[in-house]
Amino acid sequence: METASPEIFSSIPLTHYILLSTTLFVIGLIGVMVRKNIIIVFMCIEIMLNAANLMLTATSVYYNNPGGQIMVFFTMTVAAAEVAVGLAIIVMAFKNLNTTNIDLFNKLKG
Amino acid sequence: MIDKVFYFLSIATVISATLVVVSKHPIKSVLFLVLTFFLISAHYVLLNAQFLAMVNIVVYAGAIMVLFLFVIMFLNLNKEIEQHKSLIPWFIAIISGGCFLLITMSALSKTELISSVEHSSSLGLVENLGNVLYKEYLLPMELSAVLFLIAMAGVVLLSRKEKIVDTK
Amino acid sequence: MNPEILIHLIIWPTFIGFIINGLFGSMLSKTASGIIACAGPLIGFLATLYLYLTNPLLEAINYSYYNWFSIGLANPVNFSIYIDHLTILMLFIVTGVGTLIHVYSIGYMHEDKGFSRFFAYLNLFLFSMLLLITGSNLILLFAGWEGVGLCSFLLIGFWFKNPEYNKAARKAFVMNRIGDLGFILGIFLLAIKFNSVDIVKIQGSFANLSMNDPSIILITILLFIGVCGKSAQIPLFTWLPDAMAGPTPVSALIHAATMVTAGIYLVARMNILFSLAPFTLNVILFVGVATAIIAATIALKQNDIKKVLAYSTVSQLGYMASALGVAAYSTAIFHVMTHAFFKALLFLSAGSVIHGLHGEQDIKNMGGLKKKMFWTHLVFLIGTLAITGCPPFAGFFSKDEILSSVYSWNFWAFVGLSFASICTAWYMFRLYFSTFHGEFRGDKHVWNHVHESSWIMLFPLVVLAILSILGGFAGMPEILSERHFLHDFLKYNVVDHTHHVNHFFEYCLWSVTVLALAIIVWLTYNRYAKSSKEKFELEPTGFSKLFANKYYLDEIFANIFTNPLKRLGSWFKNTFDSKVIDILVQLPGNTLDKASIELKPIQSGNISWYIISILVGLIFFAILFLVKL
Amino acid sequence: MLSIVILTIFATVVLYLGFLKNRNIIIPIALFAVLLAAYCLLSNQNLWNNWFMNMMEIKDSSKAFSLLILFTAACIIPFLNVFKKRGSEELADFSGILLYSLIGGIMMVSYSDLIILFLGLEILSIAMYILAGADRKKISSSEASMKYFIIGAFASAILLFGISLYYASSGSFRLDVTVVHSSALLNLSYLLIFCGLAFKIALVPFHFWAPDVYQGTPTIFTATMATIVKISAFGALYQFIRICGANMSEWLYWLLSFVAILSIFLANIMAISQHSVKRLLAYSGIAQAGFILIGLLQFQPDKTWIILYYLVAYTLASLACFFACHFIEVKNGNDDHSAFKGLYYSNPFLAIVLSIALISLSGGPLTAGFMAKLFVLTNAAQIGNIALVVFALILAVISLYYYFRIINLMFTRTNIEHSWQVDMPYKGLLALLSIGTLVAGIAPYLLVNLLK
Amino acid sequence: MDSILSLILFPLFFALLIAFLNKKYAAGIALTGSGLSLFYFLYLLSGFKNSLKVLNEFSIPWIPGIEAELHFGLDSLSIFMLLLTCLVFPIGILASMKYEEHRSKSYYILLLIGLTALLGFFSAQNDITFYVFFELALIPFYFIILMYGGSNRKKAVFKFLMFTVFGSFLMLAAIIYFHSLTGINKTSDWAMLYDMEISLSAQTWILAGIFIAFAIKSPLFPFHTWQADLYSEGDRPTIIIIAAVLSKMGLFGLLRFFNVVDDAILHYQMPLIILCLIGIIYAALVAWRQSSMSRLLAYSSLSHMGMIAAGILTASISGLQGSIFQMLSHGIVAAGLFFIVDLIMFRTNNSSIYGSAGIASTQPKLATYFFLLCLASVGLPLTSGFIGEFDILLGLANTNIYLSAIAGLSLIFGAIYTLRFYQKSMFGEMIESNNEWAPITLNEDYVLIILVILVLAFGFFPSSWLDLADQATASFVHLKSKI
Repeated sequence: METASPEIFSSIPLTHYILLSTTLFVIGLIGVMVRKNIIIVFMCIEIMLNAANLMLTATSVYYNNPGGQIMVFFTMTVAAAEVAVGLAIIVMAFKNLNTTNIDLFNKLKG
Repeated sequence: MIDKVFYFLSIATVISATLVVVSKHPIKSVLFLVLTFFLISAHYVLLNAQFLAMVNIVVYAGAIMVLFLFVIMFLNLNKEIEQHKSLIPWFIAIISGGCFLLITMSALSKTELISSVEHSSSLGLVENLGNVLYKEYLLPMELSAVLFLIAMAGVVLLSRKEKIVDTK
Repeated sequence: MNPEILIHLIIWPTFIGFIINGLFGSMLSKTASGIIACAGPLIGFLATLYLYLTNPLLEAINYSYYNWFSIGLANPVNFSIYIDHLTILMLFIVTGVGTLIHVYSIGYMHEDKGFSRFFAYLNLFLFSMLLLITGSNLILLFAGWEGVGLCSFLLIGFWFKNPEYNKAARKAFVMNRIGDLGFILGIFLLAIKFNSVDIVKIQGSFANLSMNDPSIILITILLFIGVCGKSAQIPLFTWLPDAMAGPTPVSALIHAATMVTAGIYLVARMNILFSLAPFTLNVILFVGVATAIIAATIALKQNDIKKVLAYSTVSQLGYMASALGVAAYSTAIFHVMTHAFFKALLFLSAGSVIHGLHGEQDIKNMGGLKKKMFWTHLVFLIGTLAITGCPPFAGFFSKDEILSSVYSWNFWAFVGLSFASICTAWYMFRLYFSTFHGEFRGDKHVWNHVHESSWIMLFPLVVLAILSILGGFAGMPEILSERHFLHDFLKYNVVDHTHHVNHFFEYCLWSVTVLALAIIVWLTYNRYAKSSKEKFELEPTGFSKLFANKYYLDEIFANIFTNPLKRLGSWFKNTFDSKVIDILVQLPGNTLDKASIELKPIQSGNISWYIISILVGLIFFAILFLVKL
Repeated sequence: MLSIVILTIFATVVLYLGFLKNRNIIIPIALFAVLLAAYCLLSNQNLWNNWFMNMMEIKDSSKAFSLLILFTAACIIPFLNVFKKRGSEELADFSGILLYSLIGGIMMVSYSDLIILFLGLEILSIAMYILAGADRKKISSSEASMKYFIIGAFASAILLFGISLYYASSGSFRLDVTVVHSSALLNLSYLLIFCGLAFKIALVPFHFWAPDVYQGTPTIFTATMATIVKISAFGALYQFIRICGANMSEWLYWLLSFVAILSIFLANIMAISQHSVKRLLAYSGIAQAGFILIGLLQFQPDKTWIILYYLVAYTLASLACFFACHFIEVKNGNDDHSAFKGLYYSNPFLAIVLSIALISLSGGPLTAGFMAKLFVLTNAAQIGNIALVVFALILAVISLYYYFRIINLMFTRTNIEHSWQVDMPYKGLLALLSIGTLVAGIAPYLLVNLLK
Repeated sequence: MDSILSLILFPLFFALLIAFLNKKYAAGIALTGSGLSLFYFLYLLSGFKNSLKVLNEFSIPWIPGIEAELHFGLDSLSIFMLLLTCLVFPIGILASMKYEEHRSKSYYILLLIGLTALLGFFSAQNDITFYVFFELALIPFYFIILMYGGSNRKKAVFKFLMFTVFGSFLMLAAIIYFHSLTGINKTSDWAMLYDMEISLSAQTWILAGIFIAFAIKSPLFPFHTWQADLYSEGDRPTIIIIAAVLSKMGLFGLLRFFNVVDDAILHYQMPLIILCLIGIIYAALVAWRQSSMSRLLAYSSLSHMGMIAAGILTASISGLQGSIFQMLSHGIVAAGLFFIVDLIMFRTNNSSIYGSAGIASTQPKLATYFFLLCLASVGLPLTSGFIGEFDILLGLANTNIYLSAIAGLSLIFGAIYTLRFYQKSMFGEMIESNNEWAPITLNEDYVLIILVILVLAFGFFPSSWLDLADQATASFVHLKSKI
């Protein structure tokens, strides 16, 4: 198997990865805030999770510590479970309200 | 060379993720999201974390996104196109997102990260990770089973038709 | 007999009478309760007499019952009785006149439903008065002082179904209380300055005080405020005429014998203190003279028989105060005594008239009563002569003494008092003539039922008449007698500061008095003896109007004090309390209420908004954190 | 570990029991499981504890938190009875999910590795997302579920990002890792992790979901959210501060005090105008959480019992409130506070129980709530935070306003008063909660010695 | 058996009894319970020695963390209020018995709990016990009025609650602050607290906290607006107790904390006293214009409370002694007056002072009792009201004669409104509907006789009680003068 280039450690500092994942995270954040379609909002949350995953993996590799990658594994587990349950909830809510527009889920307020 | 690859991938990822957010059509969003996942997997590869790269594609792009697509189709949302009536949420979101980015950057700039001494190239391989996972991380591994049990039972519960049985 | 037993006998019979009549009055027959009530003052009188006779030199007696309470940690205030010459004299007056009035009341109140209640009040009144006189410390004195005020409240409002009477009763009590406040403040200052409230002790510690010490002036002024209230001096005298609402014996008791003279007694009691403050004495003189004049002028135009007498009382009290003001304390006490006799006589005989006329008090409905009520007429005449200072009746001597003392102190005060004296003569004879002479102006029907009072009412009148004739000889002026009995009697307790006046002045004064009286009698006889009813109903004009309306003093007080305070109270109640304070203290609550409702939109139910809020909060924290770090 | 295993096994068994037609055995078995687990914890069963691999540690404090969670669950499980009418499958599902969620709670209070925290939190949260939507036909329930889920997932993402930052700056997921110096990034990660937990606790400004979700969720699960989730999250925060407290910058403490005061303030104000009692209780819970946070502020190992005591007091009172609410809802169909009108005259028992609970929440004397507040505030004052104490107390006055408004309503006569009763076992349970509140308030030594 | 705890728990025992027995015995048991408490207290009192020591003590460790004890005991300050409490409760219960059919068991249970709370409060020997019982006393009365009050009770009682709790939370803050200052991790009894050295600025803060708390509870101007509403809307028998006993809690607290904050009191003496004086005059003027009996008495009470508070703030021996005595006296008088108001309103169903006009002619006994109580209220010598007021005014005069003069205005205004009240409600022409007045019952007669005898007895023979008050003041250290 091709060995990972030590090159990447020398040419790209970990900071870059952290920045990249932060950027992705922020994009996800923005998406969560502005999008109205629940499914897309949910997808944006997935982006956020992936951003964290990316940081974990990069850090794990840079630190030569497998924990980060294991964590990513669990994150995916969690994400899968969340998606399953989340989509079930979305479907249920859709059945009741017949919409996925996030703005219309505002019966409970005040 | 590799740094150029990194930058290319990074920019592509960011653009792709941005497109997820800005696309008006849900299907487009899903597709861009899949693209994003692929690009992230590429990053993993770059980082020599092949196992994760695989899992990422299989789980996310493969399973999760299919679920999403399925639900969109199931709920017949592919026609539904959002109307962006107001720019104010965008404004607030971008400002606060930018702030968050800045904060992380400045925190980062004040921090000296640990510099690791040596890098093992086999770190991200299945064998290695499997060892760690089943030895050191056995507990969370098992407990994640509980998580799935809950998710399973929950999904079954939520999608079951509600029926009323007379109390005895 | 042991003096302690005598002291018990002086003080407590009235109290026992009060208890018996108060608690069991409804079970007693009228005779029984009358006897029980009369027994109280009578026993007191006899005991006093016995005490005096067995003990003519009379060393002061101080008998302590028990420790009432203590001021601060160390100064006990005892429930203790102190008897000296001044006290003895007052005891004689109070119990003696009191007994007579009690006896008289049996007749006067015989028809009243509240007979036993009335006697209970009377007894309580006398008890308080005795406490006032005999209290060895200022606080016990104050207890009696307030007690008589209370009883006057009860007695004035005796017929409590009438709201006007109730109002008069309340007015009396409140006016008195104004004075009491001054009094009690004076007591405080004394207590703080001398660390004691015992009268003897305080008087003993004056030695090292200088004249016109500011604190002494303050104390005496405060005490004098008390005197003003109790002895009806300007400006606190308006309650007294209103107090005529009560049954007539009450008026006699309150005005003549006892309550109103309490103030005079107080100053005489504290004479050493007052002598140390010439400034206060001048104030007292001024107030006294003013009171004498104003009350006398008002009395000129009153048509109610009791009101005339009431104003005359105020006027006489002005005399007494003037005497105090010139440091002629024993003279004042002398006038207290004679005044007690003739004023009680006048009131009781007026009562007899009212009784005979079945409650009629207005002189415009009287006239010619001489024919039907000879004895009453006679004693009334004696009283009139006594009060107007006709020699040799009692009033002549005391009044003369006051006038000459004042003359030696301040000429203008003397002039004022002389003027008041003339007025006194005028209104008294006006009253006398229009009541007993001429034709009856009232209803014929009433005339047929006019009757002389029963012997039980006349007996006290006669006794008082005798006293009014003879009482003055207790204090004959120098030119007639070497020995001034009363002054000698009081000299152990009262230190006068009078100057002797020359005899020529005395003679002049007497002759002028007699002359003036004669003129006035002639004038008033012509004017009032045959006056018609219409004359009394004439609308007064000019000064007369001023007099008839009592200088508008009631209105002035009402407009300066009562009404503004009432309005203030109403404003506090209706506006300040419920609008300002309540709203102010409820402001936080209401603000929160409002805030709660106003803030509801932030919980808009919108998920995006929630997430934005969370993020904004997070970023806010993070920015703080970065700035801080 | 044994208790976790027991819970897992029994939860799975209960899920399968749903296939049986006998609905009556599910709840007893679930209850038995909880009690058994509690017993195992209590009797220091160390069997299989080596499986923890240092990722979890059952210390005294975490044991106490876990026991509290189990106790709460034991109180709640009997109330699942209301779902009996929906058939045994659903009943089994609810019971099973509830039991599973307890595992998440126990993980959260005894983790020493952030992976466990994350997993535990997710187990608990996902269970709650599902339970919030238990009334599937009801719009409110599904909306609640939806809101909880979206915001919860968002918070999880933030927590995860925080964890990854923690990892990035310390190189480990362990809490007790020795960090050479406290770096900015580390502190940022603390902040993010705190936010993630604060969301679960529902502290201002991460509280927005709470009123909406509490209102929409079936009352029994609202009770679960208000108690078990809060206890777990506080346990997690406690664990976090206990181990990492030394590394935190001073500033974070100020932040915590600020959040605490802000929570008490805003929640109390918002609660005033609420008509839905569950919603009101949500705000009340937020305010109470502010107080607990004050207790957490200055961590001293020997003062753990203060937080525990507060949590116990809060749990007892708020369980009683939610249960009362539950009965009212069953009876009247809604939880609007007008439904409480005249309760004393129709059901005095419930009214008294609810009154005691509300008085305890408001910090009335001789109730657990008072002692709890006293402990927290004296502790804060001893550290020198007197301003905080004064603020907290003044703000607590506001809470009287809405607690006693309910009491006022309950004791107002109405024209129609049909007397009704709470069934016997529930009556006993409610009485137990009230007595617990009173005993803990009158003789705090008993409970404190227990907690110590 | 001689421990004060048995006295405190005594009513609770009877409350339990009521809970388990039939409703028709409830009032009787409550009366017996409270009456026996009175006798039991008198028994304890008979063993009370004049000393600075706390007697009949009871203490157990109570609150961990701050190591507070639950500590009760009799001392010379507490017995005044304990006597009042034990005395007033039977009266309140007697008054309530005429409404018996409208009172359920809970009423009497709550009353007895209230009795326990008050006994605990007045005999509390450290600040935490004091505070807990201070708050606890609120709760039973809150519920009683909530359930049995007049038509507007909800608002009134809510106001009462919010005010009081606001104050007591401030007090709690002050207590917590105080403990954090002393640094020691132990709450000790009053005597030890009094020895603490606290800086003036700290004392100021503590004073601010407790003064507001007590000013609300008493109440004092301007924190009084809950009072009139409560008194006019509350359940009248309970109001007897509230007016007589609960209104003393704040002043009692001020006395209890006096030594802790004495420097601050001396420092801020003037403004505080002036506030009290404003309250005295203000309340008197408002009382003058009231036409509702309960409201009138409420404002009269406010005026008196201002006077007592001013007496305490003079920090002089006579001021304190007078205040302590006046608390007892006013308690008795207020109980009597509210008792009379209750029995009048029970018969006329009219809260106006004009509602019973002219009744004196058919009810002379009632009129007499009423009058004597009024006299005590206006502070006539030889009634109990005089001694306290005299001492307070003397204390004020010792501080500043002008203050005394202003406070003394209440003698005048007090006479005005009290006599107006008396005359309007008793005198005048009889209202026709009152012709069929039920005469006062034997119970009412006894109660009023006892109260009147007490009023007179305390007026004629106050000295032994004043000695006790001296004892209480003797423990206050920083007194400037000997008067």
